[in-house]
Amino acid sequence: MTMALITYKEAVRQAMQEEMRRDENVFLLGEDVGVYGGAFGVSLGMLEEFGEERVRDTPISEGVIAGAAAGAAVTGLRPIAEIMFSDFITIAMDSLVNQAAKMRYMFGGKAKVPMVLRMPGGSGTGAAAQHSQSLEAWLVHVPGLKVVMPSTPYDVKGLLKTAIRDDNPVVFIETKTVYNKKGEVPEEDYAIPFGVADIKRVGKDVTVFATGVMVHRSLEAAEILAKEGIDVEVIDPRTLVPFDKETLVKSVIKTGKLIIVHEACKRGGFGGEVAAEVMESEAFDYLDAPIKRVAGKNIPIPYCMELEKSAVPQVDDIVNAVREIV
Amino acid sequence: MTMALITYKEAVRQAMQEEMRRDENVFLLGEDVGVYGGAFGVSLGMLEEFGEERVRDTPISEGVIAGAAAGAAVTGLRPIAEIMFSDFITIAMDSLVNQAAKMRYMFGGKAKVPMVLRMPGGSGTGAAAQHSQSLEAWLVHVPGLKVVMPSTPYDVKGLLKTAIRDDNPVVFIETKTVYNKKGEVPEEDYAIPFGVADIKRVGKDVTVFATGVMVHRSLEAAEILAKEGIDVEVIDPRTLVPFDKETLVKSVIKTGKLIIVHEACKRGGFGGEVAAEVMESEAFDYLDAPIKRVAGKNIPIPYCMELEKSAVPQVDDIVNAVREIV
Amino acid sequence: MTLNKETLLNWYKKMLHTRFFESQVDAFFAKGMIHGTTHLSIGQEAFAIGSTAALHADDLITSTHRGHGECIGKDADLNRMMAELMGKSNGYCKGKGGSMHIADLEKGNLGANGVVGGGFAIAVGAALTQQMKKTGKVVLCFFGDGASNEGSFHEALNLASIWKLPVVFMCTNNHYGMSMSVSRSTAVANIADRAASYEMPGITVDGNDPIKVYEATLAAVERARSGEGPSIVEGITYRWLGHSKSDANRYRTKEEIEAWKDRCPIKAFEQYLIKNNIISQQESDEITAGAKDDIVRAVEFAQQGSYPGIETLEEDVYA
Amino acid sequence: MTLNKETLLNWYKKMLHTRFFESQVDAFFAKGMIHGTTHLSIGQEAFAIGSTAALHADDLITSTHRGHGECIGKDADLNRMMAELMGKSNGYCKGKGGSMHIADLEKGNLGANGVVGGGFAIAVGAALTQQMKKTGKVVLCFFGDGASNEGSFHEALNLASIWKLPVVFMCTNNHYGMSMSVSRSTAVANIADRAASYEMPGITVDGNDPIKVYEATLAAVERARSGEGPSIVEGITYRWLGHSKSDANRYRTKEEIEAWKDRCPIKAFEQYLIKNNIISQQESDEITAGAKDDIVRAVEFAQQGSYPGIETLEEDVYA
Ligand SMILES: Cc1ncc(C[n+]2csc(CCOP(=O)(O)OP(=O)(O)O)c2C)c(N)n1
Ligand SMILES: Cc1ncc(C[n+]2csc(CCOP(=O)(O)OP(=O)(O)O)c2C)c(N)n1
Ligand SMILES: [Mg+2]
Ligand SMILES: [Mg+2]
Repeated sequence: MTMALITYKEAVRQAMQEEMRRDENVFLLGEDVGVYGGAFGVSLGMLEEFGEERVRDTPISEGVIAGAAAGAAVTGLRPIAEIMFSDFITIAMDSLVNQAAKMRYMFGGKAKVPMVLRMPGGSGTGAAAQHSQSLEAWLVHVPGLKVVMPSTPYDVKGLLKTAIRDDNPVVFIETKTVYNKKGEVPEEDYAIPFGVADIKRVGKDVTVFATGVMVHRSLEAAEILAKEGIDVEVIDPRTLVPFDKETLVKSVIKTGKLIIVHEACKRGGFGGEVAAEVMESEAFDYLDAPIKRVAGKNIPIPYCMELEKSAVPQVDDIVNAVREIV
Repeated sequence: MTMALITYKEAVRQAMQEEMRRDENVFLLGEDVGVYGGAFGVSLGMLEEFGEERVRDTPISEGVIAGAAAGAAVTGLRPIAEIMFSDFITIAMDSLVNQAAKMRYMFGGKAKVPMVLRMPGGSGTGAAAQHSQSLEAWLVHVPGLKVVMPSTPYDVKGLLKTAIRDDNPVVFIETKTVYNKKGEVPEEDYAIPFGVADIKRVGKDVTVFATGVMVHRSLEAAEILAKEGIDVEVIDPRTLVPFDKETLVKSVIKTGKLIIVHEACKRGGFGGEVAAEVMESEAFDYLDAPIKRVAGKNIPIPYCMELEKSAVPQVDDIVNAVREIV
Repeated sequence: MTLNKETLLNWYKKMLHTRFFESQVDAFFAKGMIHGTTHLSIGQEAFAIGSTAALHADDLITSTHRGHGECIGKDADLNRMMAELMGKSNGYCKGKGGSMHIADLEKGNLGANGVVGGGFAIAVGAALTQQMKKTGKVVLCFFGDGASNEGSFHEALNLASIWKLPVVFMCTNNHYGMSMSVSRSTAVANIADRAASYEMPGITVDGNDPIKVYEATLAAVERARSGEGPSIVEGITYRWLGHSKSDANRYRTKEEIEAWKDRCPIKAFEQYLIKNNIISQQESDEITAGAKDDIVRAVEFAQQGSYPGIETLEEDVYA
Repeated sequence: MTLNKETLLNWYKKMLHTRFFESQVDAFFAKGMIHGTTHLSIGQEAFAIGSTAALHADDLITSTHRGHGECIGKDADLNRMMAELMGKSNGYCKGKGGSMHIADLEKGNLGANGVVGGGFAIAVGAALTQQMKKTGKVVLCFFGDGASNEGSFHEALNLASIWKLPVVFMCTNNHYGMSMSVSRSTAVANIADRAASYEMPGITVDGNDPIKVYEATLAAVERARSGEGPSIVEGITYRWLGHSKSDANRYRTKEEIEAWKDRCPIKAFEQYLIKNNIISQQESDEITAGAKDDIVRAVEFAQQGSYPGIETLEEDVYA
C-alpha cells in the first residue's frame, strides 16, 4: 500500500470526497460547510468539486439538520450532516434520539436510516463551557445509534467510510484538537470495520484504554513509563458502539490491570460502562488491582488556559495513575 | 409524627402545594398542568388554589419551558417546570445542559439557578419507544445539575421539597408506574436531604442497589429470596447527584456482593457509574463476586405488552441474578 | 375540478373507514383489549381524507400521534393497522410500534410520531430526497395546531422555504392541543398566518369539507411539484373525543362539543353526495355497511394474529 | 425626543469604548495574548449602544457571542471585561467564562451566550420574573440574524407574546451568520417581518444610526413596560471583521466590506454631533483620546490580575 502523510482533517475530507465520488446519494449538509469550509476547515474545497447541490450550507438550525438528514436517509439518500460543535447536539437530540435512532425498531424493521452525524468534540481550544464538551456517553446510551470516535488520520478516514456505508445512524465524533495532527494513510481505498479496537501500543504490565485525544496522551505517557521499565498496552476502541469487548478483555487478562482514560467528565462517562463490562467478563478474576478511571473533572470546561488543562487528563495524570497501579 | 396514607402522585402534589404556600416565588409551569392537571393528574386542583398566574399552562414548547425556567430562576423566582414525559427532554437539552447547568460556573459563581425540572420517566404504560425512556444517565453526566429519582410517596414528597428549596437546577424524575402506589407520609412538614441513600431493606447476604420502580421490584424479589434463606439488602440512592457512595460502600463491605438494578438500558446506564465507583472504593477488596448489572435491554421500548415487559428487569430477573451471585 | 363519482365514493368510504376503525379502537380500549394510549381523530376525517386525496400513490406523508385518518387516506391496510394496535406480529410494525408509530413505507407513509412536532424535519428531509433525485414526488407533512409552537416547526419551514422543497405543511387545527385552546397557546389566530415568516403561501379552509380541503391541498401540491416550494394548508376542524384516554374534557363545554358534532363531516358529506345526486340514500347505506364490514374483517385479522415472540425483542434495532 | 448633550456624549463615548476595546482585543488575539475565540462587533456599535441607551439602569439584557457592545452599553466595567478576556481572576467571571460568557448580574446583564439562540428562552424567563414580581423592568434580548432560524427563537417569541411579557427582541442584522447571508439562510428579507407570526410589532431601522435605534427601542421598551407585550426591533448593520479568528472572508467581497466601512457608525455619529453643534472637533478628539485611555487602563488592570488558582477549578459548579 502506498501511504501518504496527511492530517486528521484531510483524512476526514478525503473520506467524504471519495465516498461522494463513489456514490451519488452521499452528500454533506451543515452550517457553513460550503464556501467557509466548516468552522475547522474540514470541508474546504468540497463545494468547488461537488457544487451547492451536494455541499449544502444550512441555516443555524441543528434540529432540522439532524432531522432532515434522518428524513433524507429514510427515503434513499445517504446524508453526512455536520453539527459545528458537538455541544450543539443538545439542539438536535430529539431528531437524533427519538427519531433517527428509533425509526427502524418502532416500524418493525422496515426503515433504514443511513446517515452520519459528524461533530467535533472535546476541549483544548480555550472556547469555554459551551464549546468544549465530550458528550459521547449520552449517545452510547441510545439504542439504534452507532458511535464512532477516531483518534488518528488512518482511523478517521477508514471509519468515516464505514460510517457512510453503514445503513444506520452513526454519530461520528471527531477530536478537534487532533485535526491538524498528521499520520500515515493508505492512498488506496480502505475501510475499517466497526467494533474492532486497535491496540495502539502493545505492552504487558498494564492496559490503558483511551478514546480520542487521550489515545495520544496515553501513548506519550507510555513512552515516559517505558523509561521506568513499565510496559503499557494502549487500547483504542475506535467505535464505542459497537464495542469490541474481546480485545479489551484479552488485554486485561494479560496485564491484570486496567486504567480507563477519557476526556469527558468522569461522572456518568463512558468509563463506567467499560469498567462494568470488564468486571462482568472473565477478566474479573485476573484483575490484580481495581480498575481506575482517569477522566475529566465534574465541571463545565473553564476558559482560562491553565484551568482548562486541569479540567481534563494530561499526560502526567496518566503517568501517575499507571505508577499508582503497578 | 402523624402519618397519612397517600399516593406517590398526591405526595408530589402536596410538596408543590406546601412549597407554593410557603414561598410566593415558587410556581409551576408546563404543558396542561392547569385545568387538565397534567397528563397524569399530578397537579389536579392546583389551578383552583393558586390561579393561572402561578399554575401556568404553556404551549407545546419544551425548549422554552426549561429555558424560561432558567431565566426566571436566575432573576429571583423558583420555578417548577414540568416536562410531560421525560422523553421530551430531548427538546429541552440545550436550555438545561448548556444554559441552566453551566450558568453559575461560566459566570464565575455569580448566578443562582433555583429551578426544578419535573418529569415522569420509565416504561410500563404501553406507550412505546418515545414515551417510555429512562434517561437519567444523561443528566448524571452533566456537571451543574442535581438528579433526583424517588421511588416512594415518602421520598418523593421530602425530596421535592428539598429540590424546590435548592439553589441549583434539579432534574426530578418521577416514576410514572408508581404514581398510584400508596405509602405513609408525615402530615408535618419535612424534607429529605440530597445525597442520603435509603436502605429500604436491611440484609446481610447481598446488596441490591436499585432506582425508581426497580426499588419495588427488588423488595419483592427480596421477599421471595428470604424464603430461600437469602437475606437481601436493598439500597435506594434516591438522589443520583449528589450520590451517597458511603452507604453503598458500607453495605458492599458487609455483604461482599453487589447487584445494580435499573430500568434504563444497560449500555451507558447509571449502573456502570455505580459499579466503577464501588470498584474504586475500599469495597473492592471485599467483593466476593463480580458486580452485576440487571438493567434494561439495549433496545427502544416496544409497544406490545409482553415485549415491553421483557425489555426491562422484572422481579424474576432480580431473583435470578441474586441466586446466581450467592 | 372534475371529481368523478368513483373518486368521491372512495373518499366517503375512507372517511367511514376512519370513523369505524376508531370507534372500534375506542370500544376495545374501554374493554382493555387495546392497551397503552391512543389518540382518536373522530370528527376530523374530512381533513385527513380530503388532503391525502390530492396525492399520487407514490407521494409521501409524515403523520402524527393522531394519524389513523391520514394513514387510511394513504391507502393503508386496515387489517394490519388493527393488528398493530392490538400489538400483534401481523401488524404494520410487528407489534412494536402501536398507534403512535404506524408507518407504511411502501405506500409512502413515513410514519406517525409520538413526539409532537417530530415529523417536521423528517418531512423536509424526505422532500429533499425528492428534489435531489428529481422524482417529482411531494411530501405532505401533517401536524396539529399545538405542534406549531414547537421550535422544530420553525426550523423546518424556514429550511423548506429557502430550498424550495416539495413539501406541504398540513395543519389539522382542531382547536386544541390537549387542553390548550389555540387562542391560549398560539400568538396568531390561524396557524396558516405563520406562512408569512417563511415567505410561503398559507391558506385556511373548512377542515370538515373534504372537497375544500382537497382543492386547497391540490393547489399546494401542484405548486410544490412544479418546484415553487412549500405552503401551509390549514383545516379548521374539531376533535370530538378526549385527547387520549386520560381526558376528562375539563377545558371545554359540552355545548361546544355538541355544536361540532352537529357539523359532522361524514354526515355533511353524505348529504352533499345525496343532494347532488351522486348517490342515493340506499347506496350510502350500502357503502356504510360495507365499511363497517371491513372493520369487522380487520378485527378478525388482528385477532388471528399472534403476539410477537420474545425472540423478536432485540431484532430490528440495527439494519 | 430630548436628547441632551450629556446623553449623546455618553453614547459617543460608549461607541468609542466598544471600538477601542475590540481593536485592542483583536491586536492581543493576533499576538496570542488573548486565547480561545472571540467575536468582534466592530462596525455594529451604534445598535448596541443606541438600544441599551433606551433602558433604565435596572432593566435587563441577554446578549450573544458578539456581545461586547451590549455589555458596554449596559455600563459594564471595561477593566473587568478586559481581565476576563485575558482569563484573569479579576475578570467578570473570574477567568472561567471568557468573551462568550461575560455576565454582570448586578447591572442586569444576564450574560453573553456561546450558543446561538441560547438567550431567547432565558430572556423570556427573566421577563416573566419582572411581570410576576411587578418590577416594572424590561428585558432586551439581543440576537443575530442567523439566530432567528433556531427553533428557540420561535418558542420564545410565541410564549412572550401570549403572556405579554416585558421583553424586546433586538436583532442585530449584520447581513451574515458566519458565511451565510441572510438572503441565503432566511426565508424573509427582514427578521422583523417574523413578528407577524407572533402578533407583535416588528420594526427595522438603520442599525448604524444610534438615534434611530434608540427611538425604535424606546418605543418598544415603553410598550413592554406598560404591559402591552413584546416587539422585535431590528437594526441593519454590518460586521467589518471576520466572524471569528478562523474567517477568510471567502463569502463576501472586499468591495462590500469597504462600502460598509465608509458608513462607519462612529464617524457618522461624530459628524452628526459636530454638524449639529453639539460638540466641536476638538471636543470629539478629546473624548476619543479619553476613551482610548480607558482601554489602556483596562489593559493595565487586566495585566495586573492573576490567573485563577487551581484551587478554584472545582468551585462554583453548585450554589
Ligand atoms: C414533544 C411533545 N410534547 C408533548 C407531548 C404530549 N402531547 C401529545 S399530543 C399533545 C397535543 C398536541 O396538540 P396538537 O398538535 O394540536 O395535536 P392534536 O392532539 O390536537 O391532534 C401533547 C401535548 C408529546 N407527545 N410530544
Ligand atoms: C447553536 C449554535 N450553532 C452554531 C454555532 C456556531 N456559530 C457561532 S456564531 C454563528 C453565527 C451566528 O450568526 P448571527 O446570529 O447572525 O450572529 P453574528 O455572528 O452575525 O453576530 C455560528 C453559526 C453556535 N455557537 N451555536
Ligand atoms: Mg390540536
Ligand atoms: Mg449575523
